[in-house]
Amino acid sequence: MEVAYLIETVIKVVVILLIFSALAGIGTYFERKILAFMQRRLGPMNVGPYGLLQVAADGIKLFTKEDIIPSGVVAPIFKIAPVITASTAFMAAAAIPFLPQFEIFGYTVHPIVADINIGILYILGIMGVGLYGPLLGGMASANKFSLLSAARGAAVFISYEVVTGLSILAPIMMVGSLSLIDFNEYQLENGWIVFNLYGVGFIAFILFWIAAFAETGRTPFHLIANDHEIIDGFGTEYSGMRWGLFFIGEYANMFFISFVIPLLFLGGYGDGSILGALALLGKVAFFFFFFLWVRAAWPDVRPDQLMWLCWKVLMPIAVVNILLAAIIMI
Amino acid sequence: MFEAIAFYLFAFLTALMFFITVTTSQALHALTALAAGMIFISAFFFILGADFLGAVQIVVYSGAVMALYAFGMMFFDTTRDVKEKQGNKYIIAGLSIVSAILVVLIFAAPMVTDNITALYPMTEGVGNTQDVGMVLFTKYLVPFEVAAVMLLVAMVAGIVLAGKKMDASLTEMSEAEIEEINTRELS
Amino acid sequence: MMEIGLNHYLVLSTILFAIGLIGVMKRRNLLLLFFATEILLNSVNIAFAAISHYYGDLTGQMFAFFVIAIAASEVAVGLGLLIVWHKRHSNIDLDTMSTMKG
Amino acid sequence: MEIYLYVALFAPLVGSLFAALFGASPRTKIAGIVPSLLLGVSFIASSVLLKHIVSGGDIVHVEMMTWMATGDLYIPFGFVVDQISVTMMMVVTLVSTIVHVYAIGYMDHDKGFNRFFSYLSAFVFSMMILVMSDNFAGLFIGWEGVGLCSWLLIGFWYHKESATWAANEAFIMNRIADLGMLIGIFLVFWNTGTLQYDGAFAAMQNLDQETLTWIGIFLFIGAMGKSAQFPLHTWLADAMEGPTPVSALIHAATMVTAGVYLVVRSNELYALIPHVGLFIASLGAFVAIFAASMALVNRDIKRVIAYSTLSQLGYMFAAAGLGAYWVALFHLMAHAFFKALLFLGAGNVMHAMNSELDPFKMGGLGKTMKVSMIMMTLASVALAGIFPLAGFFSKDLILEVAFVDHHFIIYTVLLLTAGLTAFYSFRIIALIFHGEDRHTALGFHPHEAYKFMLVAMSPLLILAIIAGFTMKMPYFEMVTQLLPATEYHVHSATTYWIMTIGTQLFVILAIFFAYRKYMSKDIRVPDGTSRMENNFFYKLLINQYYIPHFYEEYLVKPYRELSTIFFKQIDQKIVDATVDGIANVLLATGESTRVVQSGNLSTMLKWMVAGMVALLSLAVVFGLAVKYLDEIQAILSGLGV
Repeated sequence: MEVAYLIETVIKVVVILLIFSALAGIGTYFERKILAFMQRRLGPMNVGPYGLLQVAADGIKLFTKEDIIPSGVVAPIFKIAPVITASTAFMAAAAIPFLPQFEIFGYTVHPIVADINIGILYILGIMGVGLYGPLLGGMASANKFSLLSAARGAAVFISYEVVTGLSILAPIMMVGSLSLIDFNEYQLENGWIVFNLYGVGFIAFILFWIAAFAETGRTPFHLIANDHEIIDGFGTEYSGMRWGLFFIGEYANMFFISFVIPLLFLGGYGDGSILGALALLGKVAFFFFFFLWVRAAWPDVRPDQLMWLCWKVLMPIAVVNILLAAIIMI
Repeated sequence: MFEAIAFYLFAFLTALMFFITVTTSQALHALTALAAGMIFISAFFFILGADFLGAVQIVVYSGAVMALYAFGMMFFDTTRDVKEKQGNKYIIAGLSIVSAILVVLIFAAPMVTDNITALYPMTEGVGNTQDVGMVLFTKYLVPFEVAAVMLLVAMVAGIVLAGKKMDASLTEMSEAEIEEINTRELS
Repeated sequence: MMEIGLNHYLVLSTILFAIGLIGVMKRRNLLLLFFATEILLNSVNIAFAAISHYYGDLTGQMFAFFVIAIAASEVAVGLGLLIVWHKRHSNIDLDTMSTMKG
Repeated sequence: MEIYLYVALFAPLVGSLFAALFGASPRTKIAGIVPSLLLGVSFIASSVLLKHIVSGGDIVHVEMMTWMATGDLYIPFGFVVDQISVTMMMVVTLVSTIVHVYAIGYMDHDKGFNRFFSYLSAFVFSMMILVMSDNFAGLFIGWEGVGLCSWLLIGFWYHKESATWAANEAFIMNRIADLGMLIGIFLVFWNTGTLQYDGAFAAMQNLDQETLTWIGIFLFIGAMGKSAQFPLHTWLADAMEGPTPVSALIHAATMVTAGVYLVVRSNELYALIPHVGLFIASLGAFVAIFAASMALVNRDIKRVIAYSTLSQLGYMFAAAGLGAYWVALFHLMAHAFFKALLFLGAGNVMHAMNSELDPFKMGGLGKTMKVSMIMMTLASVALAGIFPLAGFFSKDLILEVAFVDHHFIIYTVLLLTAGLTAFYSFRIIALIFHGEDRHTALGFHPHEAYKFMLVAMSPLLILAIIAGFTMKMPYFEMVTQLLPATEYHVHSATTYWIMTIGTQLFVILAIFFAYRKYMSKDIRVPDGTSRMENNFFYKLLINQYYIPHFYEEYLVKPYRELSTIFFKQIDQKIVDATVDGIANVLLATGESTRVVQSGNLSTMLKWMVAGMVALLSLAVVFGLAVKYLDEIQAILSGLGV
């Protein structure tokens, strides 16, 4: 039993790693294509049919490019930083139930690496640790822009972690558990959390969604690596595969957040049937698409606007929301 | 088996990280090592079944405390070498080790005499989070609220200290200088 | 050897505490001194959690929570003070703080 | 009725606090007017209570709140308005209202105007507590309160050395007496278990004679201090350093009569111990003639009136001591009116003469100060006891009491004193208002006081005239519901008429003698050269029988020398040396260890860890010692320890 459990876990880990690495690559393709369509361009089209092999070409380029360690950096930290980003992104995946459990060859598979009973807290914590990638990368680089990016990153992450934490408190109070599987069960019985509790769930959902943009560092909150201000921020001095790891981490994060949002608020995989699994994938696809859509549609905000939004708008709303939830539940 | 392996692995890693933290002359190394050590410590908490404490350890220490320290480092421009005068190493090490051993002796003393009884025993069949919640909001409600107030006070203090005008000492200034500051503030 | 008991954790906690004390006494840079105090707090937390586990009593965990809370407030106030000091004296070296001289 | 009680009690306090609000600000009329109005309110409330009591209403007794409750001791803030206290309340509120109004004019130019009214109203409040309290503890609070206010007011012009000296003298002498009073109160509580008047006096009926005697003596010692009886009398004359309204209110009409009030209030006690009563009466008679004799030659009008007050207090004590409590209280009331009037008149004179007090330097002031002259003359007539003014009724009654009780020595002494009283009263009247105009030569320009001051004094004048024949019988009927209703009548009508007319003739003779002697045109300002001034008796009297001198020489000086010895030998050489030694040791230790405080935090941290190691080692050692206690003891016993 224990050996089987071990093997299963290893297999799951490997599968998740592979799938999401690949997804990160394909994600870039989708992003370019979708942005291109929205901007009346063609996007990648030369490598392979519809430019599909562009992903592979990019991968080869990244892997084979020379790994430059500039002088003046703090070498060990400089080397570790991208790994942190990538690995935390995948570590967060350990507590996410990607699909309902299913049977294969008479063996029940739980598509979750570890069903720990503090799943949400764990995800939040790991997302918090994800901050160290940009932070250490920026501080270790011998570059003022990188340092600025690190400072911005730290500020944004700390601030929006508050909003994230507060916004999911109300759903946690409804469910009474920190496990994502329990969330799914609850929503199966009581309907989606978005529509629960006279709009409290909806407000929490919106807040979490907004915070998700900041947590992943996507437009319109793309200021820790804002091209027109601070070049590539913490990534300025990186090249080759190290830069690629940052890249994979960012896209993996986007996918995980896209999983977490429906799991938390939109009913997850439902009753566990094939239909439910497909529905979950559909929701994930929508949220991933939404990230790209927003990038095409909206400009970036200034850092001060971002902090203003966090501390003076979102956080008060989140606190009031929690109070409302508590009052209504009483 | 797993538990022993995990314990020794993490014990080694934690000790190593903390050792780096206190000995390295690279401030960034110290920061990274400390953050890593904090995360490794949370591993002990998970091993010990204190899941919630472990999560809190990661969220608070790694997510907030260390990030603040990182801010401080950027602010004070101490991301590289730190020049420090060195004292007598033997005294330092000797004192620390002796005191540590004494602390262990004192910790161990009640266990030798078996004087400890579980005041708030863990409930069977309930997750650690629930368990913690029960005790925290019943038996330890007052300390919890006091801690909350303390955090609030600390927050206000931090804001005020790091805020404007705190670099100037009003007590050391002349009246004219204070007046000048006030007029500048108004205009 | 393979059975991990309370004493293992206490010894670990002691080792970490000693490391922290070394840091406290050795460091002259205030920021790094703060790091050392964090180590002290964490080492004690391990002992608390271990005792809590082996005696089946939640009090130890509660104490660990409060220690974390104290650490958080300490950072807020301590960093604020450091910033003030740095603004005035442009350094955070412990040896320059000698106005308490008797 | 309770509301009136509270109003009467607390209106002065409100006034005091109101005036105190302006304590630090410059002189404002409002600080004088409001307390005066509030005192008027208090007076009206007292009048309502009086009417209530006179018309046969119940005694008003309230318990405001618990003050002390520990073990067996239960003392409430209780207040009672009965026949005795309502009399005192009327006297206090009436005289103080008038004095307040008068003081608005009198203190017109004083810098401490606001402060003065704060003190004065506070005094009235304390006095009200004193008279209204239903237990000894409350009485003692009021007792100390009036003492404090008296101290504040005597020393009101604190920049004058003599004023502060007089204030301290009064305060210290009163403390000595208050110790006696306190012992008396302790004895009361010790023996009766309560401090409430009714409970205590009821319990006293069962106590043995000796205990009661001690209680009576100690309580009377308190009364002696407050009422300035011999040998604690010297402070009263010196207290005239205070502003004149203060003298009128405190040192004539109210506070000094507190002793009499105490004796009257404790009549049930003193009725049980007649020998103490006789002692009181004898002392009273002695003080009466003793003080009157000193007043004969004094050259300070306020002191003369002060001695006269002393003398009259002696009369009151004589009456009270003989068991004629209602007579004592009646004389107290009548005396309050005309003595306050006399003082206020003296105040007018002082005002006119720029605070000059020597009557020899005045003369002929009657021309410019007609109203004051009439008032003071009438007050003096009342004091002298001429029919039909107030003094006649009360004072004559005291003489009758002494006569009827067959205490003929006391009677003779008091009769003589009556003559002396008439003489010295008209001596100063003659010197001030009649005879040659001596002040113009000395550069004074006297003027009459403000109109409203005179108007304010007029109620006193009216009362001084009519208090006797209109009030005596209603008063008697009212007050004897509580006090022993002994009627004092000389049985033989012939004797009565001979006594009365004889007394009157004696007094009138004394008045004429005074006028004849002091209105002559060739009277000069005494400069110590005349034959009379070198007379032995004159010297004895002007030096107050050398009693202050005696105190100074045989009490103060030895005490001072003793203190000096103690200061030099014990305080400096032993106590100071010890304290300094300790301080020096600490200082030396600090100096030698200050190197540790290098100001370097890192070093401090190391020291901290070293200290922690030491403490932890101690903890471990002790822990081990406790754990292996048995083994250690076995080893020690093996070693033969």
